[in-house]
Amino acid sequence: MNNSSRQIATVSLFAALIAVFGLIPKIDLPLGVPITLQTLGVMLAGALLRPRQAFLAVALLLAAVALGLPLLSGGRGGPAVFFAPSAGYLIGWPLGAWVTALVMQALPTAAPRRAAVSAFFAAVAGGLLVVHACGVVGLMLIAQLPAAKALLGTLLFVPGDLIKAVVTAGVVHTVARGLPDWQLGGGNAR
Amino acid sequence: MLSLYADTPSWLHRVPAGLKLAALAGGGLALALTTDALALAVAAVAALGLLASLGPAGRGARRPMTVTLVVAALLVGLHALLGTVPLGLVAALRLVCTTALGLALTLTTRPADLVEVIERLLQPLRHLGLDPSRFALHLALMLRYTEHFFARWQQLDEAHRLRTGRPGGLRLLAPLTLQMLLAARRVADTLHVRLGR
Amino acid sequence: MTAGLHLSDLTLRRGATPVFDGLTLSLTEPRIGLVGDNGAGKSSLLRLLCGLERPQAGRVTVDGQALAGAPLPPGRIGLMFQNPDEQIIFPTVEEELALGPQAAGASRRDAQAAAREALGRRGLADWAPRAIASLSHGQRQFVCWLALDLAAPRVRLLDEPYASLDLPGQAWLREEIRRAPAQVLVSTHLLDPVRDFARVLWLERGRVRADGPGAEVCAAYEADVAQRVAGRSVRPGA
Amino acid sequence: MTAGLHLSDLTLRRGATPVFDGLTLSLTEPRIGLVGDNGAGKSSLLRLLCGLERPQAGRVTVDGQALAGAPLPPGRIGLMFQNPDEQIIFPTVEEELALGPQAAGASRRDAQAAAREALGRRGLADWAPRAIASLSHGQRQFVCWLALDLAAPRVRLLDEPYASLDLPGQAWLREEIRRAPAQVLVSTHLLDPVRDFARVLWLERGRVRADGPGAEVCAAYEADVAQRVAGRSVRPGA
Ligand SMILES: Nc1ncnc2c1ncn2[C@@H]1O[C@H](COP(=O)(O)OP(=O)(O)OP(=O)(O)O)[C@@H](O)[C@H]1O
Ligand SMILES: Nc1ncnc2c1ncn2[C@@H]1O[C@H](COP(=O)(O)OP(=O)(O)OP(=O)(O)O)[C@@H](O)[C@H]1O
Ligand SMILES: O=C(O)CCCC[C@@H]1SC[C@@H]2NC(=O)N[C@@H]21
Ligand SMILES: [Mg+2]
Ligand SMILES: [Mg+2]
Repeated sequence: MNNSSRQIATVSLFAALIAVFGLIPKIDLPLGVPITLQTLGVMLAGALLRPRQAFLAVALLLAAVALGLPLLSGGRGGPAVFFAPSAGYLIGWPLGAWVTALVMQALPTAAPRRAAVSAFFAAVAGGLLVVHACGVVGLMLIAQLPAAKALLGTLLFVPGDLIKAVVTAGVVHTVARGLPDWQLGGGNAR
Repeated sequence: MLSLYADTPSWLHRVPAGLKLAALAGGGLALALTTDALALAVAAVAALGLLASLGPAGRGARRPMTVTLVVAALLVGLHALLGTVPLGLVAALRLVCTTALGLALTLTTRPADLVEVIERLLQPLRHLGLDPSRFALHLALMLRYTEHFFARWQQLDEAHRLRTGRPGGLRLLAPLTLQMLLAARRVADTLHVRLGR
Repeated sequence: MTAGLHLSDLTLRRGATPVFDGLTLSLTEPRIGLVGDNGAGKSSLLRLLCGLERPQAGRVTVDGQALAGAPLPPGRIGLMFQNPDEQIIFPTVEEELALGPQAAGASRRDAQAAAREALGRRGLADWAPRAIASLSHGQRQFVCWLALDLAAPRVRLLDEPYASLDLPGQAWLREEIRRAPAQVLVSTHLLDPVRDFARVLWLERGRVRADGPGAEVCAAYEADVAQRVAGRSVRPGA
Repeated sequence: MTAGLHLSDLTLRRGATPVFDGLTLSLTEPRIGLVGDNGAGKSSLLRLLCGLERPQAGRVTVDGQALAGAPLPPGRIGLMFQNPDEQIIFPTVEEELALGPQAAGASRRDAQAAAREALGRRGLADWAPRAIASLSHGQRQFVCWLALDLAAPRVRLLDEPYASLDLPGQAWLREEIRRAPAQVLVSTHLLDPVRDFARVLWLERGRVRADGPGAEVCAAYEADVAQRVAGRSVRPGA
């Protein structure tokens, strides 16, 4: 099977997945950074794709957003979103997906249960730690928050993001059973 | 793949895709910048009116729109608990507007037309070494998958309700992801065989 | 109470396509066949009967109870979809089959045991842990029948169940249908399995063109097709 | 250069399932049928031939050119999928049909004109703007054939194209296949359409059980099925 069509099909699929999670509305926090389900899409891309594909999937979504398509939660889009307080997190998404996939590759995925546990840790490493690190830097630079405040603020999202990592593990568990030839950590090779 | 595109003709089908996209992008920006609940309420009524004006072609919007309205109501309720009703109202109205506008676009525009517009917009990027047609294919597929997600979710939910008497709810998230991965494989197969990509 | 399925003065449009216009039918025989050209309305009729389509006018009753949007409890009426991929929800055969018993109140364990037992009885014990995606098309159709059989509804609607089955599988399904303790409606393009049914309906563009014993109706339909093919007035799936 | 399709010493596993083990075949006849039980490997063989499956060992050549991962140009070999929903990408009939000519380099306008022309020639001009989702299953199968015909590859692989077609549609497709200026391989559970083929292969668990003139091979397969059904040794879709 040819890689180019595989690549195109999966990268656009996961960009769409993140977009779909954007239809489930965000919860606005006073910080100017919403709680959104889209990070679940970022984690899933990382857990199910190869690092390059995962990065590209999120980047494709962000490119479409930049072009003005209203694909961020709450129906936001356009270049303006990259100058909002949450911009740091946004930039962190593709990196987070990439790191998640890298960690996934390094962890065992042979049995469905193993794969699920690995997915949880990979999602925490990439989808949580990396994204939040970028987010905190963004808050400091754009919202002019002091580091301590920014760190405290980002803690608000941790419980939700941990739940998302658990959901990611559940989905990976299902995929490992339903599509045994989906190479977890190795991406969509057959 | 499944789609929401309605083949019942409506007046909006005849409006060029570029115009609709520009309107959506402009509208989206305006909505994002507005924090005035009254203005947003007027916009929401207008957007719902737009959907209604599609007549039978708007039928496919009923279910996603109902879901959105319920969610919007929940959102306001949540903010009421936090004591931030105005913030919740703004978010809810924005959600209703953008969903309605987005649905109006997908129901009345063939993705091919939409992607053609974007491909034309991106032509200048050719000088930077980016291949607009490849990017356009990605975008086209992404938009198709978004619809497919919805239609597929409806199908799964239909099967679940029929077989158990209950809606599937969140239990369908993992099966749906699996179905979507399968769909991606099939699309890849089709692209491979039919386009030689 | 009028037992069986009744449609009265039913009008159905799907999107822009008018499908039925004032259809009235009483379906009470234990085995009923449904034949007719592509697009005649066979699937639409089955979907109506289990509440998946809502008519614009008229009413459907199942054992005297009107179908009003909400689906009936699953023990009542079940559908085997034309396309197995529309019916199948879960990733493995065992989980998929367990859904019916679970919906009827069995615990997860018991339901899965019932699923394995049903597979074992048919010599398919090794299918239990298999991923649905790794089955061939015809194999997935078997799974759909087994799932329906395990849910054991009193009325079973089968939408072209023979379409992708191999010859032994067709013989096997005919036998399963013969033995099923339920009312069974089968839509099919393969006429042999319904020729011995007491009643077959021939649908044509949303109307009942013929209604009678299987042998007669199938022969009439075949004669009509032969004439159209000979006259080259075949326009695919109009 | 050896024209036609050649497989030599081919081994294919799909997931954990061994499908072929050392299969060698030369497919050069203009019309070839493929019959056999569910899970015998018919779809897998067709997928191999168009490069969708990569064998673990052995090679496939098309007109002397080895299939090695990279796809052939679309004018060379085309596949009609067993499930129409797997093949169809676009939401309307016109766009779906236009894909083939577009891939061959036609402009969007020309491709859509070609699509409309092909529909018109078959008396289906009104289908052009219809949403695929609003077509019945059999109607979608027609669209798949038309799409393949418009792309006009030199080799056409059809995976159970008759499965959901009505009787007139079956006659129509047989006629279209008869006339197609291409090599055609058809996998099918409906034996009549391949009985008059010069060559039919009967696959059984990944091996060629019989290979010869259609009438003979179909009769042999039917006799075997009859025997198995009589002996109740039917295990569905093993
Ligand atoms: N989802 C839909 N939306 C709109 N129209 C539809 C839809 N599904 C089917 N139709 C139309 O309704 C009519 C009846 O379709 P139906 O699927 O009931 O036919 P069928 O007899 O089952 O055909 P087949 O033998 O091909 O399965 C057809 O004209 C079809 O085009
Ligand atoms: N995606 C897959 N992953 C793993 N195994 C598969 C996959 N698809 C098919 N198989 C297995 O490969 C074998 C051959 O399947 P194939 O689909 O080629 O059969 P077929 O002859 O086309 O059957 P049918 O008549 O039911 O369509 C079967 O045992 C099947 O279970
Ligand atoms: O929509 C945006 O503008 C970006 C939102 C970023 C939200 C961040 S991502 C990590 C953390 N988890 C959440 O649920 N929200 C924040
Ligand atoms: Mg049908
Ligand atoms: Mg097959």
